[in-house]
Amino acid sequence: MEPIDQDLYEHEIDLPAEPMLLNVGPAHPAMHGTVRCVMELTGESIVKVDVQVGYLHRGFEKMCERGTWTQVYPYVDRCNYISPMLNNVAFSLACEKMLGIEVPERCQWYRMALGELARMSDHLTCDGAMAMELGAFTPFLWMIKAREMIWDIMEEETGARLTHSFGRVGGMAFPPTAGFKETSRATVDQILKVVEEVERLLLGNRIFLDRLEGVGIVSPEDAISLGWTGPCLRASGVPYDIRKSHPYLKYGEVEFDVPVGQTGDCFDRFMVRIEELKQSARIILQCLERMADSGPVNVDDPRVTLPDKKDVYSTIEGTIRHFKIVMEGLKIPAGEVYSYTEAGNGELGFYLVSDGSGTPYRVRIRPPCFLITSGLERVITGQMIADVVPCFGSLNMIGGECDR
Amino acid sequence: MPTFKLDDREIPFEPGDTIIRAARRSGIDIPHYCWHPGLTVAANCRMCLVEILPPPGRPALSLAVLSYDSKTGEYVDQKKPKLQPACQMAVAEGMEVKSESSEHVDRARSSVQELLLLNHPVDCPICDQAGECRLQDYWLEHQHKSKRMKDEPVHKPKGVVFGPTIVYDAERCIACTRCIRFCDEVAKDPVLTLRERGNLNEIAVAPGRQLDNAYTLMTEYVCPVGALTASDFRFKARVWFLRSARTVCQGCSTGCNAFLDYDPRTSTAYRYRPRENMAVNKYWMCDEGMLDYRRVHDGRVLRAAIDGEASTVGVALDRAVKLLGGVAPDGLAVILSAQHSNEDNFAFAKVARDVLGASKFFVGGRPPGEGDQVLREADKNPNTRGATSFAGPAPGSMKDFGDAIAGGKITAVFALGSELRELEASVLGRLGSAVVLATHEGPLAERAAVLLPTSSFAESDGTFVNSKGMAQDSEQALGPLGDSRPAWKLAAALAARLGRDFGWRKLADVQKAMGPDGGVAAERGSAQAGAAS
Amino acid sequence: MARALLELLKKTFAGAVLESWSQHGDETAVIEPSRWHDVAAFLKTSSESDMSMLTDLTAVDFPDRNPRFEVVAHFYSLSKGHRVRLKARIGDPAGEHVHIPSLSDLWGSANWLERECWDMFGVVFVGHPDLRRILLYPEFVGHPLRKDYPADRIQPLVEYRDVPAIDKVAPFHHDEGMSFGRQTFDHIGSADGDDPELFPGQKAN
Amino acid sequence: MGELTHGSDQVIGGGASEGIITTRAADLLAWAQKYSLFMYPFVTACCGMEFMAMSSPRYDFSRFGAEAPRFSPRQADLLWVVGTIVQRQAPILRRIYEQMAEPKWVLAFGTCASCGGFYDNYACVAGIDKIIPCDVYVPGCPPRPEAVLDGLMLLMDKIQRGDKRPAVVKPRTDPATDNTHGLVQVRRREPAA
Repeated sequence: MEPIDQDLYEHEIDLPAEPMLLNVGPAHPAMHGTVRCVMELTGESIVKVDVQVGYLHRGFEKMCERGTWTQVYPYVDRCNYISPMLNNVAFSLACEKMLGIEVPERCQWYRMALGELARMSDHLTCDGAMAMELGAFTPFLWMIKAREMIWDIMEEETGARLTHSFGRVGGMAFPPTAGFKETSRATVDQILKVVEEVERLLLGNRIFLDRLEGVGIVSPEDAISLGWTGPCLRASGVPYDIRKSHPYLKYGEVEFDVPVGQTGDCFDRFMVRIEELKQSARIILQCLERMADSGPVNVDDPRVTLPDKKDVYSTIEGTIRHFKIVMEGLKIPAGEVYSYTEAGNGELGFYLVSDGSGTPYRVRIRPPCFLITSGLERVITGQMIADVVPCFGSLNMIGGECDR
Repeated sequence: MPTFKLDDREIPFEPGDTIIRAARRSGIDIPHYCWHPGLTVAANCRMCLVEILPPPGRPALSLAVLSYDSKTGEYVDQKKPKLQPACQMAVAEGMEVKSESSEHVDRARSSVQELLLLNHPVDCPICDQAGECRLQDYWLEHQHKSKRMKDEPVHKPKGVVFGPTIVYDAERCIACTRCIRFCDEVAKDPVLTLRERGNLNEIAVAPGRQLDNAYTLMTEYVCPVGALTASDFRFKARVWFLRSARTVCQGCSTGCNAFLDYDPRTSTAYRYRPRENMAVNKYWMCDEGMLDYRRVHDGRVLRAAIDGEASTVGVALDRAVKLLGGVAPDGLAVILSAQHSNEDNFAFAKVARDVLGASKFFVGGRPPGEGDQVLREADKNPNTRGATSFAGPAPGSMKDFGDAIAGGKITAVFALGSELRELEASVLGRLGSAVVLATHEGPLAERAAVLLPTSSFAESDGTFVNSKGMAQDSEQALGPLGDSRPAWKLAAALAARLGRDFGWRKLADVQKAMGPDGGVAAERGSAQAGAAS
Repeated sequence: MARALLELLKKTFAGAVLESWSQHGDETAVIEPSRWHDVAAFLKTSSESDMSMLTDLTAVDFPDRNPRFEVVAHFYSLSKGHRVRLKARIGDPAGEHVHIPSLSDLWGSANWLERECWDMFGVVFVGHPDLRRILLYPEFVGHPLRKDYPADRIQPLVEYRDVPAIDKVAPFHHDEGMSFGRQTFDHIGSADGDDPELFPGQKAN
Repeated sequence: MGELTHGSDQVIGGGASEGIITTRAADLLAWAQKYSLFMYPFVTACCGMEFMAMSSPRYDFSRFGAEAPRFSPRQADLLWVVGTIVQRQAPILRRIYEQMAEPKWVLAFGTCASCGGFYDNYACVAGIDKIIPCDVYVPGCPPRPEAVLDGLMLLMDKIQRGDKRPAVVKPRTDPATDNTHGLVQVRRREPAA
């Protein structure tokens, strides 16, 4: 169905209109508090946009150069604060790639399960917020309710609801809890129910569809040239998912599909996320199936992982090992690496440079959001003011990740 | 130059070199405890064992060993090559040595390490050596296995006081005998020895003696583990919080090269460590020098003063200008300081000569003390030669200065530093107006009409000329303490207020004014950086 | 696969590829800065490489090297599925003359990435449409990710109130628990520098 | 300072049994104010996620009459500063604070807003009170919703008491081991005489 507001642009008939400057954000509810758009309008349609980010630049990369490698985790946690676990895993993988070690199978399944849960919370939040900004408040409340269930699991596993610095180089901070599998299975079912409800609530809704369909279309060429990845790229019809094309952890061994959009409009971006929720659920169930109930979670490498506390207190070897890792920080051999994983918004890359000491020399975070937001200008130019909200919402801009 | 192969790498060596020494010269560190480049070879720690391939056509030296097969639970006969200590084995042309690349060597080192840690106490959290301890480093590099012994470790005396400066912990000791050899060979005071046998042996002081020669702290320095600790540094700081600056010891005119370890958070100096320089101090320093770092903080002048009343530097400078502006040049005595760097003395002397027109120059400094044949000089000033070279053709001695004052020829004194060498302070009794730029308290500082705080060697870069006439650079460690400024800067400010601005704002400006040779006829000391092992 | 790519680069740009190596499965080629744009364009257009995506572009600061900065770009080919890392070494130890051609005409993503690189490191991308600060505000002086920029030197836009002391911060030293990485050059106050008390109304040059 | 006094001493609507309400106008006003806080959520960072959770049904802070968000500072009287404030954001925050009409209160949501947290660097403001006065600090990175509710109740209590001094939400101690709240006393066995 062709949306009505698409068949006529005001600037096609020349009205005697002076171009007018409209400033949206950063302290604007639709801009998530951290982006500023200066738009030049004729009538209601946008002629020129200047998108300004950086209202949440917290100097992560500088701070990472001051601590040990392990002390980087809190920062990557707060980088993408909707799916911190994915960042934790990504950074761990980067360091392990540099050290040339591989974590035990159990840990890999565990990381996948937690990561996919985090991805679900990411997509839930994004779609929920998007719906809310379009005036549908109920789906938002339901999806946040679903997200709370995920956060309960996270809290059970890691001790923190949101920013759990749970990853470690060479493993995880703790092994899975006893009830992890049951709770996760139960939760996944409930979340899928919520998703169904939301679909029933929204997908028949004329207003909702009219505001999304055909709005903010991005061609595959544009998306690729802009360096878009993740749901936004897939919504434009490019089936690029790192979990499929460059499988890491155990993603090569699980079954899941990569949802792809057709037109690349806001609706596709919305639906791709909805679909990925279901795929993540599939992956999680498989992970829980394959994950062993016992066995080591951390690699036993004295350079990397801490010894048992009882060894630390009773034997000199344990004390030295603990001391070396805690006081001097674990040493990563000099060199550089670019490691990439599929995070909530797409390719999350870590470009690490080490000089062999216990302190990172350079930690470059390649944020998917940053490049996606850079496309916002191209997306909303030529649209109406009212379309800015769904377009921006559908990009899922995470301030912390975009500005770091 | 002849070469030999170490892990398939060609290493040049000089005739008579041992493997470890040749390797060290080309920057390869073969793990070792008991060997020290400045001491004789003991070869008792067995950490530096290497595998030496037999010459072509000759059978390998091999040992028959029983090795335990964990699968069958049987002991099986095996042959393994006889390893040689790299610290004792002389190198021969074309010799092939395997160190890192031989699994036998790996196993040997791992076993040695395990043996040494067998009875080691769990002390890292309370040990001053932690962070710079060989046991820790080599565990990570060569053993990295956890403890197998389930038995109670042997207990030995802890906290044994060896002397005024050294405390000994027998449980941490690995009996490498470095300290014993040091006392015999370098300090020439064989007061330490090893007693008991096996896992009971420990270092002991000769009966009726205590470890109190002039080089006791070196025993702590050569100790590769935390067995010997200096009572001065004990429990003061954690070494991983410290930073090091390459400085020159201020204790005497030998000018030993030293690392000054300081804490950047609190800008506090904590200790000296000797810095290897074969031309000056080899690997060593004396106790006096090692403890001289305290003068960075002790007895410092940190505030300006006018007639004993505390004041600000700006006001004091104006007052100094008033005083010095009025004096007749021939009534003005200028005292340079053998405690300050060339830059300071140069700037100070230049201001005195060109701006104040002074002609009477003297060189002050700390009174002479005890010297010996090893390192210590009687002249306890780091820069006597440098300062003297700036004091003009015929600098007067301190005695002349005393006479001149007694003769009333001197109406005003413009002094850098506050010490008068052997001259006793009483002669200053009827001294007119004195402007003193001082780092430490002292006779001149007490009697100064205007006292300006100068920063110590640790607070700015500088060059010092030792008794051999070598000019050596010293790095800045801390920022200027209190209100103090580098002396060259105060001198420059003084000149500027007297209407003659030399434009010295950075140390580089002063050094430019000093000319390429640094203003002194002295050969540049080539300081090899890097701590002695 | 990407090894072959390195060979191809070396073949095509004989003089321009200064070094090339593979580590941890990443292929790296160090490019002569003047040919930066040519090589990138070749990577994009040639059928063997077909680098459709500029995934990342950043820089690394080595204060004691000359040239001082390394500009690092990562490319990815959707069709071939291979990646390559290009490097160029530019800039003198003083942090001046940091110039390199812009890639913004080849990939849209280069636009913001290069703006960020300029903002953080002061790398000038010649031919960039608008090289403004992106993460920091225009009033900001200096480039924070350079090693010689003290991590905690702030440049506030609004002047601070004087805050009544209330017990909300644990009594830690501000550097407590941080390792004193040699990266922080700001731990000693220099003996040089301007000193208004000694030289009133003058600034050190 | 910072502790939640259990119930304030003013009696609102006392003596209603006689059919008359006796109180002081100020108290009545404060009582009205504390139950109708119109809030301006200044959401920038991670804490915003917890803020969503706060407003969502599970920890629903509309129970305290504080749910109505007003995205115009002129209509708001409680400014939630949720998340890190960086130097670039600072002028905007202050502008918004200045635009709010008296009476107005500020609640610092999370460690970053309270003291800057672990962003001790060139980009961040070490606590919003460097820029604007702040009434209640809620530490935590991010704080649990319970802590935030605690902070909200603390603020309401301060409004009622007309107390303008800044306050910090102190960590709640386990009632079983703590007797200062007079909640639960674990009985310890008497030592044998």
